[in-house]
Amino acid sequence: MDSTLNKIDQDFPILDQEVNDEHLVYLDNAATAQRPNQVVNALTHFYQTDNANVHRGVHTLAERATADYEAARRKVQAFINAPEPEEVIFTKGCTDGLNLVASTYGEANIKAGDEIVISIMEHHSNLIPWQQLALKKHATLKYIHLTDDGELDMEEAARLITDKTKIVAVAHASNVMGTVNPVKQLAALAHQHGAVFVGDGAQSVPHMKVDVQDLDVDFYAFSGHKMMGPTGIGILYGKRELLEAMPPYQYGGEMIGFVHQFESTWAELPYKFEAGTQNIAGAVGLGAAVDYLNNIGMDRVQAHEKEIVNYLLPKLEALDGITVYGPQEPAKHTGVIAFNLENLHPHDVATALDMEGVAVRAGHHCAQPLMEYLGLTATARASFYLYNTLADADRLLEALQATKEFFNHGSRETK
Amino acid sequence: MDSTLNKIDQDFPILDQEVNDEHLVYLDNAATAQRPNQVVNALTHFYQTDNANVHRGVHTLAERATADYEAARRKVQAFINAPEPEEVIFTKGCTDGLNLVASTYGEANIKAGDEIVISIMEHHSNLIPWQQLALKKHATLKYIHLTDDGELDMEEAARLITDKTKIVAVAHASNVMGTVNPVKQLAALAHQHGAVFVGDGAQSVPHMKVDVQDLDVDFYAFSGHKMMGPTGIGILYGKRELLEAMPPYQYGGEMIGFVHQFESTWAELPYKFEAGTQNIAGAVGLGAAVDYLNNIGMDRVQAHEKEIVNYLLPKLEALDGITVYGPQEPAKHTGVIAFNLENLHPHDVATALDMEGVAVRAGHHCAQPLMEYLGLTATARASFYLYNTLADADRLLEALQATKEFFNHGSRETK
Amino acid sequence: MGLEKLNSLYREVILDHSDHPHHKHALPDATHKITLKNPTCGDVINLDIQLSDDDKISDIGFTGEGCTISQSSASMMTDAVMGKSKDQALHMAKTFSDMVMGKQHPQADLDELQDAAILSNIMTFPARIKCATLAWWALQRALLKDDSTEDEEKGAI
Amino acid sequence: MGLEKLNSLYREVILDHSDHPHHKHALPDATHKITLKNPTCGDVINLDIQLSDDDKISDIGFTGEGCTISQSSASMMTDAVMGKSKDQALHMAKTFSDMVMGKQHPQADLDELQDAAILSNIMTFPARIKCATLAWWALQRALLKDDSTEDEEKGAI
Ligand SMILES: Cc1ncc(COP(=O)(O)O)c(C=O)c1O
Ligand SMILES: Cc1ncc(COP(=O)(O)O)c(C=O)c1O
Repeated sequence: MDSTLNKIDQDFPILDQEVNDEHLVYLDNAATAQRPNQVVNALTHFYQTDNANVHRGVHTLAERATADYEAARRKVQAFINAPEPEEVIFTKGCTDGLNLVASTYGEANIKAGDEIVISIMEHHSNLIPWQQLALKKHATLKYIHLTDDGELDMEEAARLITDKTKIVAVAHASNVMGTVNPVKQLAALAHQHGAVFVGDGAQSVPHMKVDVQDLDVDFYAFSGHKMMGPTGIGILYGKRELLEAMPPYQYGGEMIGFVHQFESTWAELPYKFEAGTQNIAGAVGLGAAVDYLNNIGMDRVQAHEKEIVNYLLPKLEALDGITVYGPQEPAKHTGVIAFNLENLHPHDVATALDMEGVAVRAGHHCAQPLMEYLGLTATARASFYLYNTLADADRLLEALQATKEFFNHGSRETK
Repeated sequence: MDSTLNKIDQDFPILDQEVNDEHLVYLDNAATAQRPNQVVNALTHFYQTDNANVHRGVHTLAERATADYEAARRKVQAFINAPEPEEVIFTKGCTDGLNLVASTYGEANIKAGDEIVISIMEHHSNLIPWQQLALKKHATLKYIHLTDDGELDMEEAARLITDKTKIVAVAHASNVMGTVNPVKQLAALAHQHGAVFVGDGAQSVPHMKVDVQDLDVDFYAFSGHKMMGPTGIGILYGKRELLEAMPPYQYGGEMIGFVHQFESTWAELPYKFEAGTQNIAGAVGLGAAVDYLNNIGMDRVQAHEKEIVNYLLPKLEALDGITVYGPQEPAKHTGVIAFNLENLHPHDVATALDMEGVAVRAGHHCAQPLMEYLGLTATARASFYLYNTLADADRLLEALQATKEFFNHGSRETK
Repeated sequence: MGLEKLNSLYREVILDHSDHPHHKHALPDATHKITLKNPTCGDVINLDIQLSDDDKISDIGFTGEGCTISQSSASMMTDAVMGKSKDQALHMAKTFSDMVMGKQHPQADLDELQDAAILSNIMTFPARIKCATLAWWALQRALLKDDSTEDEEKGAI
Repeated sequence: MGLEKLNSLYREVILDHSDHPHHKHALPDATHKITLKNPTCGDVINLDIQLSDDDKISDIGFTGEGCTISQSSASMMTDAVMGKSKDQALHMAKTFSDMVMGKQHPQADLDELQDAAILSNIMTFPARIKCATLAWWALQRALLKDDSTEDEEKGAI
């Protein structure tokens, strides 16, 4: 185990607490990550020294706040290797970014009869915007399904993506099955047919090195809170020529050129898409999260999670009466693992694990069409991040064992 | 002067700093307020003890985070006296809330030939959404203008608002002139003609007691950051029957009932309008800001600002070569004061004041149509809040005097 | 494991009800039928009620899927309301939903709920309150709605 | 007042230029005309350039409104480029915008800017950089654009 990574939990005081008289093991990172002191301190520092509204301001605090805000943008730009800072737009989160693309690019470019291709494993945030756009425009929504191993069926993808396709939108990594999708290949397929590719990076950017130029994605959205940044901040990357051709999304302060009573012109990128006062402190905090990740190195973050999965997955699959969804090979798996225990509803499992201090999620994970496709109503899900350890994996395994015993009348009879 | 209020500056460490070797006097509160320690501590506490994603989560942290988030909603509900918590929607900010109404209620209810009435003093955020909606729908946008004293011309309002009017949208308080508009009267006028009234509360909620039931507004939007809450959080209040009839604004996690491959149903209020992970910590911080304001009492906040304006405005108006815009009577004025010095561009004035440690804003204040109407390109603007003092008003007056002397070759010649 | 706390939720009687639910069968010709789903977890209940001419619940049955709490709650609910009048049943549903929100109630009201009263513990598991109330909401909606069938998607809680 | 710092921005020469701007008049028949506005503060410049057949700036004039910095910058710019070739003028515009962003330049380049070089101080006032560059951007756009007039709204910086 990477020994430096084992020491970082001192940066996360929230992890040092008892829950139901047990030491907390937080395995709900796919829902939201925890924030290191460095990020919280960046927020506090901003509010206590530089806070002001950005741009337009002539006074010193406004200059400092603007510099902080734009520095955060450039940190993110470098982090995802975007060509230019103007292509990095601050949003409220991944959902906001995907809706932005559907409502502006989609609204302007999708006509009746056009096709939009997504996958059956999409999170609702990368599914309903396209579904509703298709309904509104009388376009056709098509789904790429899965291979038996829980991977995207790329043969089907190649059949579905045709010259009728205008948009292909797929998650880089699944928030349920831990699958990593071949986004670069999908983007190339889309481009062959003149379509744009929208990547949902919510579960990838926090966990692996992402290079938007190498992937050649046209749009790419993700959230700050899943990569240890604050809530209420996210990023939409878009290629300049596409962003420039798009109408604005929201109207208000900062996104304008000239406003007359009956017409207006818009600001240059990125401000055209940043109407009103943005989450300035949130951006600064996201910049601090990027610094934190860079300090460790995304390769090490990924290797650390891989090590946990390599250790845990075989042991988990060996449990009696468990079903693990998604790829069964650790090598193909991110730190997100969905599973069910036989005859036990995942909500009961999650409650029981919580009694053991182990925080997992249970439900449809905002992926109802995937659940329906897999013939499930819900699953439990454990998801790991850089501060988790092999000991956490052991705690999960023990707690699952105890849960099974309890509900299989073991504990109940000894009561 | 209210002596308790004079002691609160210890809650605002940012105010205790030197800017250009002078002690900071922050008079840019209409752009954004400063945050007391109580708000920053609430953020830190949330991130270090309860942070998790809300709803759906079965584990203890998720339960605590959900309770924190919903408690913040109820604090805001009580603060503006909204009938029900479901009518209080968390947004990214005032701009987001106004765009939400224009894109959902407006989109669904405005037809060609309909009329939308706004005022000439609107901030771009309560102007361009209606302007663009009117352009898109071939509806007519009409402006209520001003009386000579910088107040809304209510006779014109009564003429403009007719049975053709479908939406009336006006700021409760101007962010340029310090005028308070008779929102209750405007809402009644709108209702007489079957129109809905949208209030922009960005400059009112932070500074006076607002009761949405007494005002009988249909929608009312404001921002957290102008009332000492975090950036990236705001509120849209809407009447239940209107919100229920509206389509969603954004699509994604949390705002759904059932999602099938080709159709979806929506969640109940308020979640229908809260797609994706919200600014959870931001909501908690806003709740802390509401507590802070309640502790002081909005009546005292308002009285404090009135006292400063009563003191400052006559002295300001007495300066040689100054023009103060908006109402000239202190009683009619909020703590927002726009002015210009003769023969001096407001940008030069703001830079000079900044050299004196006095932070004011200069520009069009996101109200270009108002500037055009007043025959101006820009003004300087000083805006006060509860931590400002009469001494701050004196510092502004002295700095203005010094600025005038400097540019009138006083200081230049003694150089 | 915080076994005491888990035991306090999953009492023997609850686990018995979920292992061997009572009245778990459909009543094809029932006078009142409803399907309710909890979108959060996918739990679904189909509730069939036979109301006699004098507005008494002469038979009741449920089918569907869900967690231990929702299944046992449905089983306990059917036990409790069997033979009761429509108004009594509605009163019990109100008592139940008040109880799980932590509101005080006369002991007589709680006694009437029979085994179901044991779910008052659910208060301390806020995320599970919906699981416990699903069956009672279905009862309420089935008895109050005008038409005898309801679109399942609309019936989401 | 932090008078030294204010003096370092508003040097005597700058105030002189803004009080008595050079070439502040229109050239109705100029070969190149442009109107540029800074939407942030409403500053506006109308720039008229007379280019001779051998691409030399034989005359130049500006009108418009703005702050001390933008007015004096326009005045100093017109002084500096008068008589220069189109290419030289473009080179100077590049030098100027690099200079105010803090990039290093050979002293000869800076000397060429004449009085305008004094605006290198603007770097330390980031909010005012746009004020200083407005005139130079207008010069650049006027010389580079194809058609001789440009829609003023499009010409916003
Ligand atoms: C009157 C008014 N309306 C709307 C806004 C927009 O608020 P925000 O930028 O926080 O979205 C402002 C703030 O500048 C304002 O002063
Ligand atoms: C794959 C995926 N896409 C999109 C989202 C939406 O992110 P957010 O809720 O932060 O907007 C999530 C997070 O739940 C996700 O996992």
